[in-house]
Amino acid sequence: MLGEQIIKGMAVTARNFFGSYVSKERLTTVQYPEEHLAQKENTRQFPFLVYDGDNWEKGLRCVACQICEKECPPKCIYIVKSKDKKPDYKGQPQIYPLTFDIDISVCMSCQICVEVCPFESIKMDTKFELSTDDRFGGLLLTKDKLAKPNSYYQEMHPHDAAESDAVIAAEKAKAEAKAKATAEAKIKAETEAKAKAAAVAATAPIAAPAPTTQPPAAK
Amino acid sequence: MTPLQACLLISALLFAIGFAGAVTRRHAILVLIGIELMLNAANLNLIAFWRFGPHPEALTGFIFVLFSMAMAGAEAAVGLALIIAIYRHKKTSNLDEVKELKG
Amino acid sequence: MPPFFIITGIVTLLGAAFAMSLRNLVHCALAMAVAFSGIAALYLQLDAQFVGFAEILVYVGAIAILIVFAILLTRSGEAPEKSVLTSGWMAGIAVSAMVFTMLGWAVLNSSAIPKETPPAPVATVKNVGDALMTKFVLPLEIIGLVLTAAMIGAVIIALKEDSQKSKSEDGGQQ
Amino acid sequence: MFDKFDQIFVTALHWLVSFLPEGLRPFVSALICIAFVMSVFPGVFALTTVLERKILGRIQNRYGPNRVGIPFTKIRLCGFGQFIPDGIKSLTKEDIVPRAADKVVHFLAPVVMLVPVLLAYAVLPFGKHMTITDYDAGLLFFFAVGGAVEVSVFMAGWSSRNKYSLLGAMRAIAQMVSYEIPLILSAVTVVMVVGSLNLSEIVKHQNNYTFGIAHWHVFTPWGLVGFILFFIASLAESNRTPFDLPEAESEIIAGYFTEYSGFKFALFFLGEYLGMFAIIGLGITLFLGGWTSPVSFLTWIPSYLWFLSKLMTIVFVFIWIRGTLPRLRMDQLMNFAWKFMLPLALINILVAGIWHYMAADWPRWLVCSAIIFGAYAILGRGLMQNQNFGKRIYRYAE
Repeated sequence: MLGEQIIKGMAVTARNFFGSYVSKERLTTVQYPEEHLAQKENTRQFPFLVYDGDNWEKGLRCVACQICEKECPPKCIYIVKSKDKKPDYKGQPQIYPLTFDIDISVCMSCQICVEVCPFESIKMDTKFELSTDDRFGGLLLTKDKLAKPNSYYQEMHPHDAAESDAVIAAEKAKAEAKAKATAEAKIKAETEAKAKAAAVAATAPIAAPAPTTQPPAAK
Repeated sequence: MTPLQACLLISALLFAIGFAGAVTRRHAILVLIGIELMLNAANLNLIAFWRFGPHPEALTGFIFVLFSMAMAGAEAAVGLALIIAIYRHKKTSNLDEVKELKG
Repeated sequence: MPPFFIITGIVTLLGAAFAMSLRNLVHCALAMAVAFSGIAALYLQLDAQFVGFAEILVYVGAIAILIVFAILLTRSGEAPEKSVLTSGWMAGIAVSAMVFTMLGWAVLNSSAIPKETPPAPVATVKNVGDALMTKFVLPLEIIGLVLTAAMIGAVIIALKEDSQKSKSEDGGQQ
Repeated sequence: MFDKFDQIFVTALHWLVSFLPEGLRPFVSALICIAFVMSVFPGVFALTTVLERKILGRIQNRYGPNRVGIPFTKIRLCGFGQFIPDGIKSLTKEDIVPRAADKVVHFLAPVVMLVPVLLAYAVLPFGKHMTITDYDAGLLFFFAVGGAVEVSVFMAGWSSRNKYSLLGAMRAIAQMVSYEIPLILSAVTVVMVVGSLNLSEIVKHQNNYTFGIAHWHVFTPWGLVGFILFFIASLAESNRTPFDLPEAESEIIAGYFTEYSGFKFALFFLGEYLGMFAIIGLGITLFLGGWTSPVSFLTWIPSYLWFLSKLMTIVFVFIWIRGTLPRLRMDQLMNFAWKFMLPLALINILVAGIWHYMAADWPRWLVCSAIIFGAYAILGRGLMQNQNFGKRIYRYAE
């Protein structure tokens, strides 16, 4: 009969219409500014700089090696190296960035800077509500805006942060081990030298007073 | 001037305009429009005489106009069908070029 | 003579004049619609509302549209380059001017024109319907017949020749 | 008490006019009526644009607009303030006229569209004693001015010098002319039974109650069929889905108003919706009892509220249909008008005659229903059988 299918179709749409008022599952739309979907762990938006400790200026991991600046496809990173050196987390004196700017109106979120950074210093942020009414200054993130603590990173991307922490810890351990080894070697050399000296001293009539205080310091 | 005379003058002028157009224009559709205008002039006359005449309650002029409108509709339908048929046949609707009986 | 009557009359006549003198056919048809609307307004002022609305329904709603369709179907929507007037247009204008002078003279000088305006007659739909169904029932039937015949005729004339015939014509041309 | 509330607008008008000298009264009261129509129905239009988007959204399991409320506040009004920015946007947009366009006709088309549409409101009875001109042949007036809309559609389509516009205009005119016939024929049944073309008279005829239920025409066999035919034809007349071929976005951009922008587009939009309300109002008046209440114990609700609620209900059904049915093809459209609706409307006229002359008893219900159902089944079967699913044969105009 003519019109039968029309009525069936109308029934379907009516069910949708009234159903959307009763069941919340039908309405898949998220009312965005008020409601937010939980972010996936792999969300990545724009880069930021990680720092350790409480002071962002001191703890910044970046050493201004400029690899990211060179690798950045849209060239949105701008770095000015410092002339002097500051000790990094390993205690080594390193160059640090005087200026570190990322123009996120140019950034294409490719994450290459993160991939190439040898110091676990630049990472991807998940913040995306970055709109501003100042389209030149407002989208140019400077060092102070980019710097975020490691704890923030750990909270945001726990897995990646753990990995990066492990790398850093390994580096640190390696560096410490190296330092220790060098220190030990130094001590060894020193003790050897001292032993030699002692031996020399034993043979010599004058004894050195220093070797008595040496062992606790070496430990 | 009485209202009746005004109506009649308007209708006379309308008739003259329609007549001039029907006689002078080349395009067949315009000739038809001219004829429609002339018909309307006649209708206006009829209505004017019905309104200002002695026996309006008889509705003679009124009904005459209704019939004449129906005729105009029929005429327009047939006329335009003819024009389209001629256009299809001769690829023109210019009356100067449609004077041969040989198809 | 109410001023509104004069204005409608002038609009009607201007519409008619434009319908007959513009170069572009579509403009002519639209001007014709204006003229018909003006005539409908004149009917309304002559207390013939039914006829006035029938005029709009038939002429503006149907015939104007029909003419516009015919214009587009005959590809005459653009203004022609050649002259739009026939060769003997001077004579045509002269004859129509003569017609108008004669009619106007007759209208203005006739003794048959009643001097006083009678009261407005009542032409309700009911009266018209009664008249159509009693006194004028035969003309009504005939009009119905004529309309049917005209419709069938128009369809037959405008109908494309059947495919066999056109095929043989094509063959003949080749 | 309720009666006073019902007549509040009429009394207000009389009160306002009573301060004026005798000669000015008709003129001023006409002006007030025009202002009433010009303010109420565009308001309903504004509401409908939001409502349409919201209902369509809900049908598709979305929210639809729900943000814009009162500006500079946090009040959202469920998004019903949306029409204000929409209106400001469309009124302040640049008005672009194509270089090749026929400037005068292009300019006049929206105006010519809006004038007959607004004129049509002159004869609609919005409430008890609330008809602006209670004219003797109101129905004829309505159809006459409705016919003038086609001219404006052609003007818009032709003057734009755009093939999409012209195609849209040609489709629109063909559709309007075809569907005007079932529209008028379905209205003829009411005229036959009531015996008047006066719309107030038609409403008065339906304002009787037996067993507390109103004598609406839709509650009779011929009235039901007439109403359905009228409803479908009015869908087509107002170019609504599934008959929105004239402005099929996916085929011809926006039909005859492709080349319109800014204020002129807004006028077309307004004209289209006002035309839809007018034709719905006519359908309500003819078949759904106009401003009368369906049951006798609800007669205390003001008549204009009944009219408005019926109007909004039918608008809702229009939107519901828009959310359900896909667009028809041109040949399906024409087939439906000429092969199904026209014969059914003619049979319906016959049925209305039988209904009028048979005794008011159960046999007339039986006979009329049987005729209509038989005709419906046969015509429907014919329409379904004639569907040609094979390759289409195209015929071009030469």
